[in-house]
Amino acid sequence: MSAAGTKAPSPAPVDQAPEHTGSRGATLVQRLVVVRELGIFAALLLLVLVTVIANPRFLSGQNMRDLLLSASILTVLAAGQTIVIVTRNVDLSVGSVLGLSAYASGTLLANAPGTPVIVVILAGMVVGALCGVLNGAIVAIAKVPSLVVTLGTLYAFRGLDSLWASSSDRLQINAADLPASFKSLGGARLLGIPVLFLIAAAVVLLVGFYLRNYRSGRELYGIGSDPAAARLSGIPVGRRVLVAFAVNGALAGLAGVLYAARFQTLDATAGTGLELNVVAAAVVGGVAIFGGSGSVYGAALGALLLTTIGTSLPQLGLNPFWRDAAVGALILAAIVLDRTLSLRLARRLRGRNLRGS
Amino acid sequence: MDHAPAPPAPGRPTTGSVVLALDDVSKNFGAVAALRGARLELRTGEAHALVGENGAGKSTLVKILAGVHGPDSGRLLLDGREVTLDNPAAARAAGIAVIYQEPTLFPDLSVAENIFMGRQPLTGGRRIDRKELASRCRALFDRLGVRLDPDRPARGLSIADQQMVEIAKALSFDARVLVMDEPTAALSGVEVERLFTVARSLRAGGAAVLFISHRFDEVFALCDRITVMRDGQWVSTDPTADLTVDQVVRRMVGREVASLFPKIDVEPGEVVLEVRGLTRLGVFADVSFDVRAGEIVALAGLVGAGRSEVVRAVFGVDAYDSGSVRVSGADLRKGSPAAAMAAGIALVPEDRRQQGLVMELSVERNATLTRRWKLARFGLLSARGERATAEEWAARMHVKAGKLSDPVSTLSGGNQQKVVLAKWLSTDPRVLIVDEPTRGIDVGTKAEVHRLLSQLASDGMAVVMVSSELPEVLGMADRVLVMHEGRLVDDIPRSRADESAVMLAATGQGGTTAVAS
Amino acid sequence: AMVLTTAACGGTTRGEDEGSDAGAEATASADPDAEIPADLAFAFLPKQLNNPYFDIAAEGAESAVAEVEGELNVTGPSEASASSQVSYINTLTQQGAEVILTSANDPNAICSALDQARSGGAKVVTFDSDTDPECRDLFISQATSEGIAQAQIDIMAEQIGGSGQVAILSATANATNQNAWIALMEEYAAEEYPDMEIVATVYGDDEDEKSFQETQGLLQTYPDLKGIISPTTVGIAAAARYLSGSEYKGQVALTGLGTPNQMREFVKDGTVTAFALWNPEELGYLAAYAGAALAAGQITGEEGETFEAGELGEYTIEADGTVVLGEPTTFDADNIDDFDF
Amino acid sequence: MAVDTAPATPAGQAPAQRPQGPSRLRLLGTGDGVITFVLVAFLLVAGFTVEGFASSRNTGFLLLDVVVIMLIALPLTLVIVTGEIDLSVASTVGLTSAVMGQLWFSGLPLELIIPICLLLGAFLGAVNGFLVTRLGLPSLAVTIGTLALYRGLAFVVLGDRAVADFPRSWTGWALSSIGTTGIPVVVVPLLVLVVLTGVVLHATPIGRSLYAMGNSEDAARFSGIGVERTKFWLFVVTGAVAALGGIYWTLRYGSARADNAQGLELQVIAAILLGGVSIFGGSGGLVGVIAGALLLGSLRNALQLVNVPSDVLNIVTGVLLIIAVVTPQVAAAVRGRRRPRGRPAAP
Ligand SMILES: Nc1ncnc2c1ncn2[C@@H]1O[C@H](COP(=O)(O)OP(=O)(O)OP(=O)(O)O)[C@@H](O)[C@H]1O
Ligand SMILES: Nc1ncnc2c1ncn2[C@@H]1O[C@H](COP(=O)(O)OP(=O)(O)OP(=O)(O)O)[C@@H](O)[C@H]1O
Ligand SMILES: [Mg+2]
Ligand SMILES: [Mg+2]
Repeated sequence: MSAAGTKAPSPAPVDQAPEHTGSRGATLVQRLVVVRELGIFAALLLLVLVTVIANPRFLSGQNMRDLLLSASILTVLAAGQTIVIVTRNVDLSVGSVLGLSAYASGTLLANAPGTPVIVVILAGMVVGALCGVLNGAIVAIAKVPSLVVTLGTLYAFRGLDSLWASSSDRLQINAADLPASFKSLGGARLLGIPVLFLIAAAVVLLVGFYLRNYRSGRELYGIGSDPAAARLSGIPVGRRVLVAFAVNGALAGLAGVLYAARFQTLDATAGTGLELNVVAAAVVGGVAIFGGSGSVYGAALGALLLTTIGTSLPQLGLNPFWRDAAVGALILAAIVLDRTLSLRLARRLRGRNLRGS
Repeated sequence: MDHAPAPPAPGRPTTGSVVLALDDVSKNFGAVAALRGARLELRTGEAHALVGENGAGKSTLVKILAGVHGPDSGRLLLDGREVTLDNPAAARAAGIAVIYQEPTLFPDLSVAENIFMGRQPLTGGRRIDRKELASRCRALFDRLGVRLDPDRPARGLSIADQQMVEIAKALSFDARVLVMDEPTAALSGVEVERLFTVARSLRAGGAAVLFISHRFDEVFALCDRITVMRDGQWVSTDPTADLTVDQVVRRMVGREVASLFPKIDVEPGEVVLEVRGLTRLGVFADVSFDVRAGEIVALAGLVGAGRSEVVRAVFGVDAYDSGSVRVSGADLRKGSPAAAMAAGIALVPEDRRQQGLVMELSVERNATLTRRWKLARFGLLSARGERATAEEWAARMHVKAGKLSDPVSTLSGGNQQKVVLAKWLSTDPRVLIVDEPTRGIDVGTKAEVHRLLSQLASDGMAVVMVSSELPEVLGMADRVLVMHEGRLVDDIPRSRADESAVMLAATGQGGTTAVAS
Repeated sequence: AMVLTTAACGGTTRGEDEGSDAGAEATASADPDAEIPADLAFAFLPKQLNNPYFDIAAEGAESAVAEVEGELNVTGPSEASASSQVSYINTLTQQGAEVILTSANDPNAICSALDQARSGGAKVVTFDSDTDPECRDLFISQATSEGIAQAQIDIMAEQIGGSGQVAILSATANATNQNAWIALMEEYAAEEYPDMEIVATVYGDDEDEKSFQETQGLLQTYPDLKGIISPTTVGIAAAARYLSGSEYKGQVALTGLGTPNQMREFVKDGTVTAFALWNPEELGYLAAYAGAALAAGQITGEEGETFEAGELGEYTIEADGTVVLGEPTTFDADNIDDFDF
Repeated sequence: MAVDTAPATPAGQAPAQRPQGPSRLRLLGTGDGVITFVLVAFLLVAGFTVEGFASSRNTGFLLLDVVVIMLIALPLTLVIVTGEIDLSVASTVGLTSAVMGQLWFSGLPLELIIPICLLLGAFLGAVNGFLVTRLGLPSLAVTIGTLALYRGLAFVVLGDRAVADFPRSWTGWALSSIGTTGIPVVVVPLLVLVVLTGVVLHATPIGRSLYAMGNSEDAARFSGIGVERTKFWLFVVTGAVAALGGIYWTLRYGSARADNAQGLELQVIAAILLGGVSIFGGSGGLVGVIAGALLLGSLRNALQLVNVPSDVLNIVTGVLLIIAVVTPQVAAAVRGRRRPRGRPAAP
């Protein structure tokens, strides 16, 4: 017991703590977050610019309105998806939930044409929230990967939807079955801006504000950043994840009602295959697929960008066959850009840890 | 988190009332009995040490206090009343703050948010008050003497800084009971001193501090009483003043421990490892040194000096920008651990959970991972061959494990470290690099590791040892290389190596001796 | 002797077709007076289940099957893909269906599966969308392709005065029917209305949203566009909805193929003046009768044979084993309320 | 699973019993064991109750439907075991099919087209691999991008056309069966690939390193495993095998189209996950995957035979997938709750 027996000397004091610089980090980090969203915004502007040069009518009021209208449903879905992705989960069932909610609200209106619009919206959101709660409960209680669970409910909700449609007397609900008051919502404008888009924008602002400024919102980021640490920090992980899924479901339900108002032809296929677009919008918008970072504003910009591509390609005179390819290339470009930026940030943070070399 | 300055302590309150007590607590993980009738009693205004070998159940006990695990049997008493802590939030509400053995930070969130997660200061509208958040964070850091930007993300913090953030978090609770599970393992001298100052002021303010460490100097310097645990059971609780290190160690181990630093003197042979002008921009620069067969070379320095980065670059896990590495005269391809292994280098990394082991895989798979190609016949592996090799090495390293087919995550920290060593020694390396080989390891195991290193060197292996523990460096090394801020600043032979020489160089005040070439 | 020659011909054209005995049925001779056996097992396999258009066709098939006292099994995939259709055809083969009424998602991909069904004794009647003529016994065409193409061009020409830019909004890029019609439309327009210019063909993939966006794109890209022809029910409905809510309503003409129920609203509000379609119910009805006649041996699928199709009367088989339902109906404000499908 | 139900066991006996209890439970608890058991049970039940299910012709139909799914599942299982994912496989099938059609249309012989297509597939996989391993991007995001890109390129190549005049000798082979067994000929090469993949995954150093990477990439790297290189080549192989799937798909349906196999990726992934492979990597086995693919295929087949509508089929598929991941968790929870009760207080 020689060395341990003699009390080991306490570590010699050193005159200074390791150096860390102060506020430059803050501006750098904030700048990066802004840059991320600015990057997408710049891409969007560039695309619009190119399209306008090729076809000046792109900027016409009608076209802009159409563009915003087209983007609004995807935007609502992307906002909801962001809440879920931030917690290191994903919800692939949103397309099916949208379909279910759209068909439900169509059925409600066809059977009770007098229902006020707000009640229809609430009903759609309730349907969506129920689906979301089911997803969230399985994920949170059984602690199983959400990718698998929602892949399962993607099939199951769609199956329910078409089972419902085929067993009811209305396989397809058409514009003629819907009351005028509801249909007018699809084209309605406020100050020249489509109401559907205003709804989507309100959703984005609300969600964005919540995620940034409320404790439970920040906890969602914490959960996604490190689930084990979240549990040790006393965050009610299961409950938060459940709520995230429920809110996302409710927003998908809302998107379903908007879909009904806009397309007015509702059958069991509404929203099929939408899930990848939604995830793509979020990813393009800088929401990290493994949780913990990204903002709903970015996701909304992503949705707008994807929609703009969809509408501007034909106007650029490009073969419509190029559309999917362009969307794919864009997604890749966005994640590469995002990666490059965050690498640069990491390098600078590391560089500032160590001085002198 | 307005911390009222601690009232001046009127002397040491040695007999405060009991705030928190564990009584006859047991906890099983599957077939492993982590705790069997453990006991603990914390009083107000005391700093209480919990010591025990690796796997004695210290961390498990902490997690029961923290509400992470529920005990299978036994009672938890808070102010004399029995309570059940179902989750970490409940423990926190009861005034128990915990610094876990492994950092639990959110890499994507800012440092300030990490500290105040779930307790961020609010404005009237229940919104987070960001300004207040940053200023409280800064106040905490001032108290700890840390200079960190509250708004930077936790990602990329060094282990030491991560630990400081954890400490700040625990402090911010203003808790009645502060539990620290090996908080100093990654800290350097100054930081440890600061932590102790804070802990003492908390104690003076009437809080109870539970301190877990494998470093006896710290335990004796800080704590009023010491509880010893062995094999999940309570052994003894006594005032520090009545104990010597020897006694504690004997109680922990239940047997005599051989000399801690059994250095065997060896005549160094050929140069095996040559590092020349190794530079990684922003991390380390112009690092050159040689290691001979039979030599133990220690790489010393303050935490964050870049030692780990150097050995990682040598082993090829990290890239480097310029310089070269030669093994037995042959150039080593850069950036390829496989090439390094083929050349006979082995690296026992500093973070065993992240880097050393695949936690979900079994002990045997981990132990044979580095030898998977050698064990294969015609490209195929046989389960029996793997098992036999694993058994042999587990026996040689005295690994304490339930079954070799259990996940290595079920082993205690020290036994995990032995598996890492086994995994690398089984490759029969010419150069063994060990990064913090005894971090978080109990005395008994530590001595075993040291004897092993010494033995290996005397058998002709070249050993590079990165260590933050001065006694270990001085006791084991033939030569001490000292790094400061990414540069190699000194090369001290065993004859001249003493504490002050190493510390002076490490803090950048030593003479910048030209280093071996 | 006639019969033998047919068989031989079948043999030579399928020179490479080893093992498949699908042609064997052709050896049976037609007996126009044969009774339709009771309890025939019919299977109705649309491109996709839960599609309103095919749902109506299924209703037609149902009444025909009831009239011949058979049994009808409506089955099919939930997505319109050839591969899942193959899987359903295989199931029908295994179940021993005697008459298969199907609309192909791909003219070739389901061929081998149909061959196998036929070698198991089933009669295959395609309707709406044909396969390779070799793989089925009969095809029930909703109208001649020429008829469909000409009707749409004529309606459009009437509305825009025979000149100006016109665009086409189609279904998927692979849709057999639409592609055939579009080719014929372009040909016919070039001949009859030289001042009418077909400037673009875009694809809405038979998805409402995509069709909607494509309409919007067309109007942006071609400011002078006078009209849109959408030869698909999904497309025309989406385009009508877009137009009715935009400043182009009444400015840009829209026609194509649509169902009265979907289009009623837009005919009434003036977005659409006229459009065309056959009656899908009659299409399903005729297909079922044709299948029954094949199974009974009244016909073998040769050109010139005739059969009785219940209340629709007598039909004659034309070249390539095709039976044409009739000319498409044109719907406008005057007659649209007489139809409910 | 009724083990450890007797808490009253005398203390002395318990240890003797314990080792076998958990291990038997574990066998049933792993995805492999459960899913294989379920498959066998289902085949037996369906064989006796569903008319026309247990015939050689139906076996052929069933196998033909799952051949491509199983084929692509092989390399994709390895990819998922390493903790990555490739969603672009079905688009690779589509693009290969389109290119194959275009080349055939322009007059090249199939003997030349097939190697070109395989190379193309390998290249498409290499693009994924490059983006994931060199640029360090998350594979989920990357392959959502290439899912759209490759499918889009397929349409760019072949547009709205379908090329269908492939020689009967080739398309006939794709459908022919071994003698009168009803078992398709292609099952033989597939079986070879299954065995090969199984051996690689479970009995070679490469397989070991895949599991290590899937659990902890860092630890694997520190153990001298070339993580990036291995993953890169896995993506390449996945691309090439998907291309093989595309070639087979085109021949089997005799039709090259840009939209071939759209949505197939979800079916393949469903089969893999049903087979007990963790989506997070590091666990699962090939036996389970094969059983999962067969279970999905035969379930659909049997339900179709009894005229269950496709809506219900979708619901069943979805629910099955969820049950497959939830069951082991529930089993573990039940096990965890039982053990302490069954244990003696102190040895
Ligand atoms: N989650 C778990 N699952 C299974 N076994 C566990 C778990 N956590 C701890 N153990 C086991 O419980 C025993 C006590 O471990 P614990 O971590 O409490 O030891 P410790 O005293 O903190 O050791 P160290 O000083 O190495 O940190 C060990 O045998 C360990 O393997
Ligand atoms: N993952 C990382 N990201 C950013 N910076 C890092 C990272 N790891 C280490 N660093 C920084 O690199 C420098 C060198 O760290 P390194 O770990 O090599 O130091 P060390 O001397 O080995 O200390 P330790 O005793 O902690 O191992 C430090 O400033 C550290 O903060
Ligand atoms: Mg511990
Ligand atoms: Mg280090």
